Amino acid sequence: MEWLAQQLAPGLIYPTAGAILFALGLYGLIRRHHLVLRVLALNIMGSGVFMVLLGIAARGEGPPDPVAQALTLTGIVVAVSATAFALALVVRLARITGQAMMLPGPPDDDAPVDDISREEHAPSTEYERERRE
Amino acid sequence: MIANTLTVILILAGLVFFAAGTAGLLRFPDVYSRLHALTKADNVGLGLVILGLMLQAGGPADILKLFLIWVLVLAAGTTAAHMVAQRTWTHGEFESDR
Amino acid sequence: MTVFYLGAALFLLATILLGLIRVLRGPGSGDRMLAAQLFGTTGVTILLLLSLTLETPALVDVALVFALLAVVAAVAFVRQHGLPEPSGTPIHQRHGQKKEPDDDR
Amino acid sequence: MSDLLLVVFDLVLLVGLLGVAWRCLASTDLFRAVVLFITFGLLLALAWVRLEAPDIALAEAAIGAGITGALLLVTLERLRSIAVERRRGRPDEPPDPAGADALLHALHDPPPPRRTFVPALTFALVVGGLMVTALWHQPDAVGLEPVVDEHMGVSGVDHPITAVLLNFRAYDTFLELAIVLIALLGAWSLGRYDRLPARPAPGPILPGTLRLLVPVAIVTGVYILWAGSHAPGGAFQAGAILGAAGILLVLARPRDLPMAPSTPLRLGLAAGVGLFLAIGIIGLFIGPGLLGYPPEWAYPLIIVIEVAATLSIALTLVALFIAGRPAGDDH
Repeated sequence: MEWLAQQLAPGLIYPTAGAILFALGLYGLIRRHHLVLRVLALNIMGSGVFMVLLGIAARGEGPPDPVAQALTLTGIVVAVSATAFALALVVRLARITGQAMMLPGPPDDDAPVDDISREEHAPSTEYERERRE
Repeated sequence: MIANTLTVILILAGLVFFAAGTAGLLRFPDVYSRLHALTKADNVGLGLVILGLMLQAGGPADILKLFLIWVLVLAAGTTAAHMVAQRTWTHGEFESDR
Repeated sequence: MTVFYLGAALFLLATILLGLIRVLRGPGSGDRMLAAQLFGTTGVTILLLLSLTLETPALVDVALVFALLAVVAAVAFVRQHGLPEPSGTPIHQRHGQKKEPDDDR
Repeated sequence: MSDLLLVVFDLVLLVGLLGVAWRCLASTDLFRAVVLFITFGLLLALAWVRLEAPDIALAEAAIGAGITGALLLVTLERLRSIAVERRRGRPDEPPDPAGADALLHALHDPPPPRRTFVPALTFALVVGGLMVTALWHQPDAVGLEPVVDEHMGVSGVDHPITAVLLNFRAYDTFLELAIVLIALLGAWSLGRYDRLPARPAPGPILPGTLRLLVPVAIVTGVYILWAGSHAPGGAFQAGAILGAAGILLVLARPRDLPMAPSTPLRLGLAAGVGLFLAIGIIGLFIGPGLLGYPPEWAYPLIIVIEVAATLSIALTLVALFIAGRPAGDDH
């Protein structure tokens, strides 16, 4: 029992779980198409990284490493502002193209940007109106 | 000693309310009755636990902080229940599963 | 006493995980939001119990912040359908129609 | 006994976290995914508590409970309203042919195609496996804790994390404030869209709660800021709490508030970065270097920077939530 409790110390199982969270987020990021879900997947990956950092900082005796904790704090604030920016981009994309999706296949790289939005997505009345102005 | 016993009793009573709240959330048939289970049981549960913890608190400042937490959760619970009920009442129930 | 607090916290954590069934199953978005609200309260209680177990008084502050901001998600939830109310009907009139006309979905 | 229970607590918590993350990413209904993500944030705060990081738990509480949840829910609302608008069409134009489809996709994501299953799984397994092996073979190290501990005397504050954030590694914090500002500029550059319309409060309860919560939130924010010099707390957490209070006001206001005047708003948004940089440059001439302070001045300077950073972070978070340039400033 003692041995088991030692093996399952927070310094070991939390970083492992963090790595699994990262892999899970990566998997979701690759497979899901809706952009809001992708933002969620990125956030989950970030949480996995934070968990690895903090778990390693909490290893050993004594108080945890304050530098790792400060870095994580910085990371959390950056993550939330990046999330907000990403969501603003998603909403803007939905306004222009009518969909908040990444398309399954890569668009033709040589095509100009306008053509991509016209061919692959729904025809976008709003986009047109904006360009006319 | 008496304080400890009282704390244990109060917290256990609080846990019963939490269990009841969760059971209500899972077992009740529609959103209005779930609302009922949750807002009653949950806030009394937290109230009892906080009452128990107050007996262990270090000083008046800690007791006040615990009390403030309870008041805030009560306000949040009331508001959230009202909002959810209002929204379900006006917009119908099953729009999440379209 | 520590063991008791910890056991209580563990029990509450188990109720959160059980309550997740309601989030997964729905059926309505109101049910899911209610479950999230319950988790918030339970989380506050777990934090308070852990603050005694781990002897970290700062956790009471964390619980305070959770209690303070628990309402934000619910208010954001009711703002869904932030579109103007369809046809400006008074709020309670439309009860009884089981399904909304598909207008504002 | 207590140790064993803690291990059980850890295991249950981690299983819950992984399960919630998995179900969240597997949802076809976006609303369900968002609610699961809010729950994920709550469990994450408990995990930070178990890792002896109350500062992070505090930040996660403010951001996870107050900001991310509201942000995601409002994004869903915006997507839905875009889809509805498209389907209704404009009176002077034929309705969008892809309209009905767009509405279906606005808040639903169909299950992914099967052909991506194997490559995605392999990739994730390889990356995760590499990380886990690397972590298991990493030697235990004391880290930088002794170094920080040794220099606490010259830092000007009593809380090691605040000392690291605002003194020892001040450039991290400075650049972080800059990144937050840049994210806001990015959001503003997308145009003036999606202002949330004000709505009359549905009943008397919400205004009453607001009257209670907003003052308490301001007091709590100031308290957390003050606590940062000697206990968990500080500028980020306080900024996040005040920002969440601002978001609450934006969400629940019954009528349109007057727009914030442009110049003070911009000054407030840039105050954190600007003041930090100014003090840092002064430190270059009279102090130990760029972004360094003379030890006897460290405490007041840190307080000044923290107050400015709190203000900037709170304002920026609210502005990011609104996600549009203030009206009338480009005419």
